[in-house]
Amino acid sequence: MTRPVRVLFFATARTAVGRAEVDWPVPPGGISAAALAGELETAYPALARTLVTSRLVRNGRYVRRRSERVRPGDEFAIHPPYGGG
Amino acid sequence: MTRPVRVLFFATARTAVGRAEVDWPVPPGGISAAALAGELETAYPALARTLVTSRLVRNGRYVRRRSERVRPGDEFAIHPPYGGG
Amino acid sequence: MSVRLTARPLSIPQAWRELEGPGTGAVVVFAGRVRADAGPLGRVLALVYEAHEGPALARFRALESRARRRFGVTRSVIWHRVGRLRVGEVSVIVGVASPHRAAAFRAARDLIEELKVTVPIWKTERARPVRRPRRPRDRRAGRSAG
Amino acid sequence: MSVRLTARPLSIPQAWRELEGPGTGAVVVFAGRVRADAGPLGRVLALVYEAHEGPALARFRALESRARRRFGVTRSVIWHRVGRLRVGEVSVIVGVASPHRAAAFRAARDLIEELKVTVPIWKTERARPVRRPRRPRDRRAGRSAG
Repeated sequence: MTRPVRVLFFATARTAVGRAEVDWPVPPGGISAAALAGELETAYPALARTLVTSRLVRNGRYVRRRSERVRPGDEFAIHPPYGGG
Repeated sequence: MTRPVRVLFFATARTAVGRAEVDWPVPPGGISAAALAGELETAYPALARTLVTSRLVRNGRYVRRRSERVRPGDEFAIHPPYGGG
Repeated sequence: MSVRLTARPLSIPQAWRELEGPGTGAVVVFAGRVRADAGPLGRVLALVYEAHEGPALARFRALESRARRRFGVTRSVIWHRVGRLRVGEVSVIVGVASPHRAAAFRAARDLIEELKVTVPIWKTERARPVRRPRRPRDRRAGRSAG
Repeated sequence: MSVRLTARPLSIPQAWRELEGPGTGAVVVFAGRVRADAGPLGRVLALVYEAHEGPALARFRALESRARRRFGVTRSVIWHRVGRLRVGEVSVIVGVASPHRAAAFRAARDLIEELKVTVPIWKTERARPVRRPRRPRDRRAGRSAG
């Protein structure tokens, strides 16, 4: 059995999903960032609006191409616009 | 006997005069600020250079006209350019 | 140089001690506090800050290097609090020390502006609700990050 | 609002406490410290600050009003030390609190710039002398002003 991807939701993404993180199963060879975001949006329709303005982050780095692969054991985060300070 | 004027020297004025303050006798009717500065310059020639760039202060307020009278009991100060901070 | 993301109250005197040292003629410290503003949900009673810890600390360190490189800052502090903060509490401290004051002011201002738009930290209002009740899932917010 | 001219060490934590209060979302504090610069007399070991106390405090209060009027500052601190200060010691603290950070930064910067050119305070270097001996009359410098 492959390890899942640990998905983190922050701020409006967390509110939309109703939780801060979830373990998401992916195929052994991984899945594109775009496809993973699509699966999450299907599972949590309220996430759609937030995804439009969010950046996707894989293992602490911004996803630059939507084809970038997310592999088992990776951390995948949804970053709505920042608001610290 | 009339009270003197208390004259205060700061920074380069203090260095030129060699002391921080002095009681300066003035006539009962007072003396113009310009005349008082002249007397001080005569008494302390090293003060001349500092006086050029200094402001004169009577009782905590800048002397605006050189004819302004300084009276017995007044405080008269020589303010070289400021350098706080 | 000090970066910090913590659920514990931020101490100004402690931040100041980090900025002491030779060659630091000018010190500028900015602190942000939770204001009792009227928000969309009512009057703000508290803010909950959350951060993506690893990337946030990495950004703090990048901002620190930027301050050194661009403004000649000799020491800096970038501290942010996470979790639930009541009105009046300090959410962020940025501070810099440098030989001259012009650079210190510019560096401190630059740090806080960059922090606000480039560091993965978010705040959510906890207001005196106008009508609707607090949702139970909101309790999950404000994960502490160290 | 707090103005102070003192021969005693300036306390940053104490200055900070003066700036606490409602409606103060942003706090900016500037502190100036004596640097070990090379001056005309040699390497600076200390600075002696002197002030014309009454007029200096009156100017501090005028600067305080200006900060309130021009920048909407809700609280401020203008503290300056007098007497002999060694390298590393804090000579001045200006601090402001205001609802928003842009105004707080501008106000703090304005305060220190105005202070330097409009307040009757002077500093004299005490350096490791290159050749000439210290003059005895220099001991009179640095009258404390409260």
